[in-house]
Amino acid sequence: MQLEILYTITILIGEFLSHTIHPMERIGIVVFPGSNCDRDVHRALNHDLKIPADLVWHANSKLSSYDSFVIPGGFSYGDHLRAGAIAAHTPAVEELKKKANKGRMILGICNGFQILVECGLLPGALVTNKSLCFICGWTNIRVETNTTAFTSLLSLGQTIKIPIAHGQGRYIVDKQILASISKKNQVVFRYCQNNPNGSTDSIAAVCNEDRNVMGIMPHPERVPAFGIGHEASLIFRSLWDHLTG
Amino acid sequence: MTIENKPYVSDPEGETILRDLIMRGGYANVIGVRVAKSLKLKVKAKNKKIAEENARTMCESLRIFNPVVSNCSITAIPKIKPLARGHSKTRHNRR
Amino acid sequence: MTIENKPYVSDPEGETILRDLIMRGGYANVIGVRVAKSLKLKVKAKNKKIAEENARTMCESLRIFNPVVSNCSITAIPKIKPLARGHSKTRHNRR
Amino acid sequence: MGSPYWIGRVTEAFLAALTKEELTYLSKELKREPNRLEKEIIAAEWSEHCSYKSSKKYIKKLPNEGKHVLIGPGYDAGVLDVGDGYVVTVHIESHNHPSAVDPYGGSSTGVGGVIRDIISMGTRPIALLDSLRFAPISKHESANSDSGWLLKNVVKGIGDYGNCIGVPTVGGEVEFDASFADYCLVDVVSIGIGSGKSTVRNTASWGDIIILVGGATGRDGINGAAFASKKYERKERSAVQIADPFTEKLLIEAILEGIESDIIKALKDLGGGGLSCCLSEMSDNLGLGFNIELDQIHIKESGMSPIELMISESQERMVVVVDPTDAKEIGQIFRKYGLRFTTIGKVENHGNLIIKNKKRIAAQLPSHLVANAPLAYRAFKKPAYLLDLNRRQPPVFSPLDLSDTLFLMLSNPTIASKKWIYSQYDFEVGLRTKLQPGIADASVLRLDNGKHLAIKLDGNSKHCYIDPYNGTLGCLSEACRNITCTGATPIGVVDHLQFGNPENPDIFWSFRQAVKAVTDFCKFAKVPVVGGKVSFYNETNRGPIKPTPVIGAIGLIQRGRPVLEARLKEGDTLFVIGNTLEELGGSEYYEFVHNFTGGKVPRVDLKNDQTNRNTVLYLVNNAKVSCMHDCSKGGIATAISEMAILGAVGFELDVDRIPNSCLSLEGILFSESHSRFLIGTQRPDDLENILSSVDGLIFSRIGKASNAKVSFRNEGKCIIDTNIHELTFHHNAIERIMIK
Ligand SMILES: Nc1ncnc2c1ncn2[C@@H]1O[C@H](COP(=O)(O)OP(=O)(O)O)[C@@H](O)[C@H]1O
Ligand SMILES: [Mg+2]
Repeated sequence: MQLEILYTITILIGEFLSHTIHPMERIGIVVFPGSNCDRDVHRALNHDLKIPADLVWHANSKLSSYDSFVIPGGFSYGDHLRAGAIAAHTPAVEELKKKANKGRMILGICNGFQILVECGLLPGALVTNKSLCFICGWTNIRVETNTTAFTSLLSLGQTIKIPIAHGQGRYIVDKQILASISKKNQVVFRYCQNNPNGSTDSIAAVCNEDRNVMGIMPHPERVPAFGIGHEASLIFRSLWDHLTG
Repeated sequence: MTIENKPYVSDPEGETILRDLIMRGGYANVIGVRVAKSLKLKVKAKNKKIAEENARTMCESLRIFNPVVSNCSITAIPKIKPLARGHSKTRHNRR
Repeated sequence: MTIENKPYVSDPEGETILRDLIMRGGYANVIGVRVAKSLKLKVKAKNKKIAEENARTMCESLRIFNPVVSNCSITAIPKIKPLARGHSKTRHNRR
Repeated sequence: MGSPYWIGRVTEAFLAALTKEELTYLSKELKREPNRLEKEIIAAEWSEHCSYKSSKKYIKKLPNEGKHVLIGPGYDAGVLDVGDGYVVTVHIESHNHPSAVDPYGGSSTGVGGVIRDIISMGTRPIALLDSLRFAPISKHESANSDSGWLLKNVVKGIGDYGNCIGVPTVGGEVEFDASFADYCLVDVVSIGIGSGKSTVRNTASWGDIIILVGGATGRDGINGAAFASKKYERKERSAVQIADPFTEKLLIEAILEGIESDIIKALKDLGGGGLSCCLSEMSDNLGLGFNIELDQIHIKESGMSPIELMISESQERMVVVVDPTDAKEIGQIFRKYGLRFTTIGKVENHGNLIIKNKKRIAAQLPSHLVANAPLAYRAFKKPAYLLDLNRRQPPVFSPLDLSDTLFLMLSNPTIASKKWIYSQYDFEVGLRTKLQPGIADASVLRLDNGKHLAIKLDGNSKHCYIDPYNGTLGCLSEACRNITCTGATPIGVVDHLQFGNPENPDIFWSFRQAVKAVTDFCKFAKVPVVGGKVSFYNETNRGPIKPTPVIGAIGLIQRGRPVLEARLKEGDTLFVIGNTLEELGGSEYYEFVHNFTGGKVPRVDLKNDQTNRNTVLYLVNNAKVSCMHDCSKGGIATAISEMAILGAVGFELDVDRIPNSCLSLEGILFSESHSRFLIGTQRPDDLENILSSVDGLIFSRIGKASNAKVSFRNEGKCIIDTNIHELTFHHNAIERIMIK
């Protein structure tokens, strides 16, 4: 009984928030056919971190009323052709590109990272892991820059624990691009201790030149919001801090 | 249409096949393996050249291959083999 | 060496590429897509025929493809093209 | 490797599946000769796979009532009430034959099938578990020996499917045994969650429309059900099923959206036997008739005959029944997800399954007749091999170095770490995985009401071969023990009974023994059977597989109660509960180390088993312990090493303090007696007091965890002297075999 009341209250508060907060101040979680971490991100943001966010189907016209986005993990369009390749050609991604050019914030996680790379918002490519196997487990990543809106609450050089789960997570860039993104400080996280997928220079996350779009292979939505291992959730908190000033 | 990693991108699958299967199987005359993905498209077009051009434009505009890591080569084969879909006669084809 | 699902075996990947990418991209002249995997082997052999035969035995004994599901076609191209690795010039080759 | 084993002949026509008696019965019931299409429909539904004609009589008698059971066996999935308005659904399926021919396609379509059973109940799939059996993967051969090739591709198939649809594979088990040469067993369990309201009521009325949704119908998998019901013959085409997890994922979301909108009245997945089985069972269950038009079905290949349409086993399809006024809304949902669908017919009051093709009636059969195959009587007798085995005395083995033996046991792929397997599965998607694979005896999931669900699969074909009854009893005991270790109370089990040809009296005898064991255990422990599956005809040219019942135990952990791991901690004092007997028959020690089959298998004393489990549950619930592990394959020496490897901590163990009635040191270390638990605690005196107060409980304080050294002492001598790094190295054997 008590629990039910609690749920009802939570739902009421949720509804209250969704009515009082303008979509501009909410995060849109873009759902493609085959996305499968969308509900997890939704839960982590709304329930654990109390950051207002909505699931938005990619073909829904409401998408354009949001100003900041998370593209969740999963297998959009079944990962056919290449992970992220087909989603990158949808009108929804065209819309996101426009928003990105206006400086809006976009965070791509796992498959979201793959989509951002495929649509050209981020440099490089993500290909099949060096081991040829899907890998799931926890790994350590190091903060390479905290001058992004996604890492402002983390300290430079800090190592955090975070889950990974991907089959095509090997980040590839050629020498020129690598030199350029290193120079412009666009590498946001690197795997440390071991490189689970064979990424160039152990890169786990990159951002664009304007630093408003970031792609990350590991899954920050899978860590607890409090207690041991919560550090990765500071990625979302940093973003929210930035959005709410 | 064959999509293949650029030379600077290593090909772990090809390497594994070479090392674990072929070399261990004793096939010493095989000295290199590269894995690629091919797409067989069935395209309506006036001639081979147009078909290839069509395919190439499509390939580039839809980014059928990722130019950062892959090359793509295209060859049209005029009507040599009908695509399986909807061709029940090919049904018992084994090879 | 091209490994492809048998004609009667469906190819969900090809279907998705056709439906969600190519057709939506407005390329109406493409009417079918099948996805296959190719292996480029660099083989030392006296002639084309021997090379092809070698490759076929190897392919079968090492189970490089599962004959229950896939067909495999093998063509040897005598020295026509060096293996891509390390040859950046082949990049725009259309054959 | 020899000649590739898949090159076999294409065997006799599908019709052969109906026996003469069945045909006679059919004509008598119909009062006419059935036509060809009717015969094919009936043959599909009356196959062993769909009709359970050999086993139904026995399965029906399994205890299936309990306070948590809302829907027991007989539906697509069992439904358990977990309180606060939530239900959990469970189902188990195998895909053995297809996986043996095409391990990648076979295992992945197996996952797809069992997931659709969960959707059929209107619940969202939240977890998968897999139970796998192969011939030994040897250390010396490459990973591409037959069984290595099967293992690699089965794991990839399960991973690719589950990962793509976003359902975590949270646990499982693997056994290697030579009886699975050229073959494999691939069992998958799926779990779903829903609210009591949302589960589909499965009612319909006259005029409702019937919609087929999902993948297009093609010629794939034609004859699949008959294939699984006939001895394993290498048919070509029939075995090949291409999985399409992307379509399945869309199907999950679309169906659940339909259920949320409360417009789906009845719902069923298409599995073995295709439309024939689905439509006949559905109309029979609803007590209504179906008029079906075949012309409209969306197809993959042109020119498909009515027979092919009716028996095609194309994957990722479901049938839904909606009120005509909701047709538009359901269409919108399917269109949103880009799913293809067609209205294939109408619900009628006549009780028949009427199939029309091009406006003409092609088949007309009473649904009840189709859906209820005449049962088959199967003869049974105790197999001769058992008499032989029972007589066989274990030889006296020359003593081996005990450290080396322990290393060998730990590197035995049946016992070794399964990390190479589960790290290819996304075991965390969905945010419910409380205990991930590898760190405890069972997998534990978070439920939406604050409770936790524990689940584990167990099987032991070596025990069941030597003694089908006691072997099966052991599987039940082990599965329940495993979930108890995490702090869960068993609320139900699923059983999957896998055997050879049931027409062979020897095999049918073993089957009956297994059923008896399930009945006895469940009655005594008051744990209901909530679902299951029977798979017969698991044979190759080498003969039948060993009898292999696989048991899945499901348990509930109440809100606020501890959830326990098996990880040993620095400073823990070690206790054992339960007696160790000289029960080495079918043990990994006999079979793997000495290559000997025979002897007495462990027996379960149901009363002790229960006492020990209840005691352990009390300890976990009251936070008296820091870790818990059950003792099974590989015995005490293995179990304690596993705890230490997990905790990365060494230990000292006094072997002479282990309560036992063994004749040998090896017996104490490696016997697989049931009902035993290993416990680590930081409060040894407290624990000792509690344990002493339990009537008739056998237990002992046997050692302590500290630093990195590992030593087993007996009568003042150190009989095994090693360290945790060495144990860990040997335990990683599968990785070394599979990754070159
Ligand atoms: N096929 C598999 N898939 C996923 N997880 C597995 C598989 N096999 C074993 N595991 C996991 O590895 C761990 C050890 O399994 P097992 O050896 O069966 O346990 P036990 O020692 O209790 O018999 C468990 O967490 C189990 O869930
Ligand atoms: Mg166990």
